[in-house]
Amino acid sequence: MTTKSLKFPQAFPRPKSATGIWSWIGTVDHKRIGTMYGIVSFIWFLVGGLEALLMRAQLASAENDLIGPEAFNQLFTMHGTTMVFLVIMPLSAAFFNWLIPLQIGARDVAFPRLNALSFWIFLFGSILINFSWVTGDAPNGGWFGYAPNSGTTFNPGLGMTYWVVGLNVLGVASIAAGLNFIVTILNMRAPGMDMFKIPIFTWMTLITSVLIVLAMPVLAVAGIQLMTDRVYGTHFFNSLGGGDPVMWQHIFWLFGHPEVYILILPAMGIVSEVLPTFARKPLFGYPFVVFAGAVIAFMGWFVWSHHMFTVGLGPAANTAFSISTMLIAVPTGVKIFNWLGTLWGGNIRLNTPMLFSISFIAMFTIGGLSGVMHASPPTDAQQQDTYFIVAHFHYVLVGGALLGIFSGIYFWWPKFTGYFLNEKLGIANWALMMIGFNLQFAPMHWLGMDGMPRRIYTYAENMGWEGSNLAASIGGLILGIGILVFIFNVFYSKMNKVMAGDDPWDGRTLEWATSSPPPVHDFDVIPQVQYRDDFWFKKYPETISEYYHDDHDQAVPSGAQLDDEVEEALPVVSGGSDDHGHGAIHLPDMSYYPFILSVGIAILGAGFITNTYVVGAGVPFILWGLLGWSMEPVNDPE
Amino acid sequence: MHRVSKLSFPLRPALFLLVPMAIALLAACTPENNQSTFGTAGPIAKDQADLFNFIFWIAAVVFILVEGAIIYISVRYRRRSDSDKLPHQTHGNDRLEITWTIIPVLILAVIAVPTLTGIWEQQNGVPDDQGEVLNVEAIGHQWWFEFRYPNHEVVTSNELHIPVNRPVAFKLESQDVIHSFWVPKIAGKVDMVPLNDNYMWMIGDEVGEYYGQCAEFCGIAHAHMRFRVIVHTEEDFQAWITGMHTAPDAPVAGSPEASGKNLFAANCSSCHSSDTTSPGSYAREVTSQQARWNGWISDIENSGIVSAPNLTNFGQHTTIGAGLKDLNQASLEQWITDPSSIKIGTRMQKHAAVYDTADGTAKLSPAEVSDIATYLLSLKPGSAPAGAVADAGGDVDGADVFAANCTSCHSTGDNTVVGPGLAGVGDRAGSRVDGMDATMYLKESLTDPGSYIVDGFPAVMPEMGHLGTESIEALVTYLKTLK
Amino acid sequence: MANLWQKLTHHDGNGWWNLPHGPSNELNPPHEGPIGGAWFGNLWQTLTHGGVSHAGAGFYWLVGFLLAVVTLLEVWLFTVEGLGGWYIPILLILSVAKFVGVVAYFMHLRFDHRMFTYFFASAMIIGILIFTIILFVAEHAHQKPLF
Amino acid sequence: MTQAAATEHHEPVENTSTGLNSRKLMMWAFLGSDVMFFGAFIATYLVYRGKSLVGPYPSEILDIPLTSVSTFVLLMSSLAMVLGLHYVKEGQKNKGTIWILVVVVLGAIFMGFQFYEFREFAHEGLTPRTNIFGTTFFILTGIHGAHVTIGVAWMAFMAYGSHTGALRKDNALDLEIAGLYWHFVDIVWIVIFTVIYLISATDGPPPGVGPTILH
Repeated sequence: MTTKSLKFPQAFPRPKSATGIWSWIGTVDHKRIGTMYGIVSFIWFLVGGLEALLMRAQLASAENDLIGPEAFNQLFTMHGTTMVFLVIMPLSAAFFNWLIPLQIGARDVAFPRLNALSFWIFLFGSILINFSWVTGDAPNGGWFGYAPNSGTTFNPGLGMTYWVVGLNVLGVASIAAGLNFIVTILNMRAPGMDMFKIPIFTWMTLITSVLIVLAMPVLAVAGIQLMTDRVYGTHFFNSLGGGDPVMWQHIFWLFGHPEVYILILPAMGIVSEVLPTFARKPLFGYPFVVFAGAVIAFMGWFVWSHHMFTVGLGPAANTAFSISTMLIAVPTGVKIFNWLGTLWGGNIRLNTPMLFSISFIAMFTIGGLSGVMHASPPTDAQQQDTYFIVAHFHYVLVGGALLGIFSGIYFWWPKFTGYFLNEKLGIANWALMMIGFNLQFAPMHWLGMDGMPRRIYTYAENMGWEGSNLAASIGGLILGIGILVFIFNVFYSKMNKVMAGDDPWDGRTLEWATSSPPPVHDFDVIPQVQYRDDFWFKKYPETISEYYHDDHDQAVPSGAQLDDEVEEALPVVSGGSDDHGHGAIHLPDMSYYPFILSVGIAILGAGFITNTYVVGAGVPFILWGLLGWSMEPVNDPE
Repeated sequence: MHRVSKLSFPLRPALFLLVPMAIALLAACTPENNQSTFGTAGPIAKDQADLFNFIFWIAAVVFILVEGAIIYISVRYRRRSDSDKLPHQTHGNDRLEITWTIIPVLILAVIAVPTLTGIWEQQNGVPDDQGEVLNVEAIGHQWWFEFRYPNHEVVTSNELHIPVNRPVAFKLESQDVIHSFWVPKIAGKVDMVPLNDNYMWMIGDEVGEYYGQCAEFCGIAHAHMRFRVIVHTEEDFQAWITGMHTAPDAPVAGSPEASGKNLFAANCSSCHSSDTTSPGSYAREVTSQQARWNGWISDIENSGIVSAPNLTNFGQHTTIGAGLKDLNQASLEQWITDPSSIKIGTRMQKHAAVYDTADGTAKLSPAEVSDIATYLLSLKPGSAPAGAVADAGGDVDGADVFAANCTSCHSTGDNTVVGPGLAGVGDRAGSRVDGMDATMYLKESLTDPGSYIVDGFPAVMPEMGHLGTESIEALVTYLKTLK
Repeated sequence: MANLWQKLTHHDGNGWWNLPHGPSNELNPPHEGPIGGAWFGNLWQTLTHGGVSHAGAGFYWLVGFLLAVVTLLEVWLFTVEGLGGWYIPILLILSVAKFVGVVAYFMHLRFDHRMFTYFFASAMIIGILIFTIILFVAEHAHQKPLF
Repeated sequence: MTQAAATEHHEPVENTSTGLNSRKLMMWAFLGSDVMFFGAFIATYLVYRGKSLVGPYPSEILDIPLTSVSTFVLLMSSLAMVLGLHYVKEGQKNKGTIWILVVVVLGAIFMGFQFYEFREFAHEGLTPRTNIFGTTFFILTGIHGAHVTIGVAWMAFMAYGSHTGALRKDNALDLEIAGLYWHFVDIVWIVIFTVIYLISATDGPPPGVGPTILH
């Protein structure tokens, strides 16, 4: 069949080479994109960590004048922004990229070029925000950007413009990635893998992606409004022109609270993979963990005003949001108990990933409990905007999300690279991180209860805060050393390779079924899935009946349907990527257009910071990218 | 199949978790700390601390159970020897799931009850049975607090005086950015949000001096935006109110105080009022503060004026720089010379003409600084009865009237403060309106300023009729002499 | 109850929230269509040649005509005096009708796979809930003036 | 069939886990995302409705008859869109091309109306900086206008494709996806027309606006 299609003149030949810089710029391989996400966001992690250490150095003693207030404000603004948008979200995205196709038995994501676009936009957006350091005008209005302090009246520099434009650019990347993973997970599953057979990490990715897709537009709106306020003098949040600063808080936290779950759910997914593997038991209560995740994601939309208990919304609103906030602790608790149930009676191997995952549960529990304390508005009146809150969310985001991510790094490193990370260094890394982390953030609890507000660059000598602050600063240093040990471990393990084999941990999910590192096409043969944790049950068929029969409610899913509720046998769905039949493996060809399009978007963004003509300069790149992309076939005819 | 690496693990991870915890618990919270939320001095803070303790102990039990379970399970079920034995492959247990869904709900219900009572007790107005309520308007400025007592017509800054065991109702306002009003030992914080006036109430039940601090990030000097709350006995409080209506004694001619007074009038008084003692002066200060704000906001970069703390009876204060340092001659001189050596980012240093120097220090000799400091420290309630200064009889000097009432907004030179500079006003006045000579025009402008606002200036000038005919006459005479 | 429980938690439960398996051209059962009940479904069944998405140009003209009529009605209502408090609710109902008309028929949701409806409806539901709460909170959530 | 054709031009029944086309699924998910986007803007408008401190107020400036016409135009473009898709799916190339062109033209007319309206408002003294009504009105309708512009460009591209024969019966899904976007832009306008124009058209100054804050 010959078909006519539109052709766009190519400025460059389509990239073909498998090595060299151009192979990375043109890549559409989810594994390479995942690697790039990981490396870039780890670099930002070091930057954000350095910012934190500078702040800790400043706060180590009373009346310290190491860093002035302006620099301090820039540091905490960029530390928060960096860690949330440039570290934890993209580090999670690195895992999404690497693992989702592998876990669902696909050869790539649903939209490989869109995936590349997400990464490039993320890269340029992150550079855009951090470029403000070079100009010396870094954002200084807090990662929450409260109006009117973030408006031009009180913040005339360019810093917050960088911030708001950068966030909008990053938002585009996040939404594109979120859409991609939703479709990938729904549409690219291996044959036989229905939704209740997909790995729990994939489930959490799906839920996170839904949250990203629905929450990031709200941030985009807040961002656009603040940006027009700053750049064009509109009045959205300008109290002098009738705009209401509280409205910014509503819109920002309306995004901000789902964002919290965007940060933590992927880590929960990682932990839910690591615990069963190292306990050599299936995840306890799989449907409940999934359901709890979904309930958290839904309820997460209705709790935003707990960030605003002291704003003066009145007793009725505070009551309502207090109750909804407390309720969200229930599904979170369900998850923790299910993890404990998973460990119970297991044959637990305490390797590094497992240590990180167990620590995750322990630390996240602390963060959760302190969270319940300020779910109560009367106690929150004392805790809001104090170091108690700082302690709380670092227990959730460092003790939670980051430990989960490190667990995932140690767990999947053999799969990514083919060799182990050194175990002894790993344990040293873990131990230093745990000691440093707790020494840093536990004292912040009573700093907060002793009345130390957040975001102050110095404090007086007579406040009784010096000891705890010093401890926290030392803890920060130890935590930093722990991270250095990790970096050392990466290089050490690379030079002294201990090869891992395809399935080093006796894994449960499909990614362990392929080689380490996986071939470009992921799977030589797309697996046929029959069970949840299919790979495990194929390895240990004798355990199938144990898992599926030890409760009278449960039925073996294979073969004839034993479930009376299902009216007819499900049609066998055929699998994975766009390849038809079992013949040749076709992967999408490489493409430059995502890169070109993202350059255009970056220039467009920079235009809002500099001047309008630059916005115009971005448009040709965007058109070039879009038109070229839409007329470029996924595969060139052979 | 390739099996797991044979790494052994000698350390029990639990210990690593416990060591920092133990260190942490050793250093318990210290109620005597200045801003501790535990050593409370008022019923609201006490209720909040009690509720915290209640939740804390419930959380502690949950904490011990969960962390204990983690440690127990990790130790009890960890792999011994190299056995790769497969444990029972259980899939879950519905009854357990229901149990650990319902138990947290019940625990949270137990927490919710005192939480909700707390919300409605603390946030729904002052209970009727608490005694006579003192009303205070607290206004957050970048980066200091203004306190107004509308019922007593008293205005002060950075040091809030309240009577013991009497409820104080606050109206919390802000014109610039969001601040948060927080006295940890007496009550939890409530934000001061522009356009959204908030209300809170508190009772101080112990006489003493308490620390307060802005808790919402508000810009460069956020860390230095502090204040003090002084809880008096009822008698002391009434005495303080009376004192705030008593003007200081006039300085002896030729004394450092007298020199300081003149320097203050020349360099400081367009922004700082220091004479809000007489009847009517409260309303004037409220208007002036608004005028200063309008002046600043209409030209932020070049404004020569900005909202500033009221310094009435400043000698009574105990701190300077919004609760930063003890007030004494030395600290005050340091403050006047170079505010940023104590507090970076003050609006005063940015906008006041006297700081318009290369290094930002004041254009004053050390002696002059010392005189101003001496003068300010001498501002304490004097021997004269309240309100006696206004019309002291005899000849009224127009220059004095001008210094006391007009310098907040008008300079005698060409520069604009809020209103126009008045150099040569005597010459201009006669030609402004047909059929009105200079005297008549000036008089009209003073008693009914709305009629003759000069183009391009905000309509904020208050009516000056309250000064009395004699003072107005003297003022007009004085104005006509300005060249 | 037990059934629902099983649907929610079963390993391979084909519960109501489990995502659909079938190919896209599988019809929604008329009585289960996302919009309208049985009578509504049956009525449109007749009008749309049995509920297939290739409903025919005439059908689209009909829907387009009805949408135009509703728009005219809205503009006419604007000129009518004396609706008082009814004005806004009536307009909201009419615009919801237009909204549903476009989404259900022009965008084919009525005839398409239910998954698309789930996608769009879940966003609509969350959006409407939270933005209604925001409107309510912005309007009414203030502290009681003490003086 | 070549591989390119297999991947680019989708068969009616998709070889995916759900049996649904991935791009169409993504378009619906994107529309869900856009619901939140416009929802937040519309909510902002409603929160700020009637809070302008200075004029011009909606009652002084909104031109309902004019906007009714442009609303009607956009609504009819949706009809044209669905007809275009219908004919493309039927393989009637010329009819399809014409109806897609009608969409482009009607979309452009709508943009013209909006441009005219913005210019009129600016002449009468309402800009995004004037007051909170101007701010919320211009940014909301401007963002919608940007969506329309993208849609018009997309449709023009589709019309060109249909004309050259690149858009055919077998890849009508490309047009269907573009159409979903176009219809969505239309339903957003349905809400905007009701909320901003019809409901707010009588809004005057709010009670108790003082002159002291803005000058």
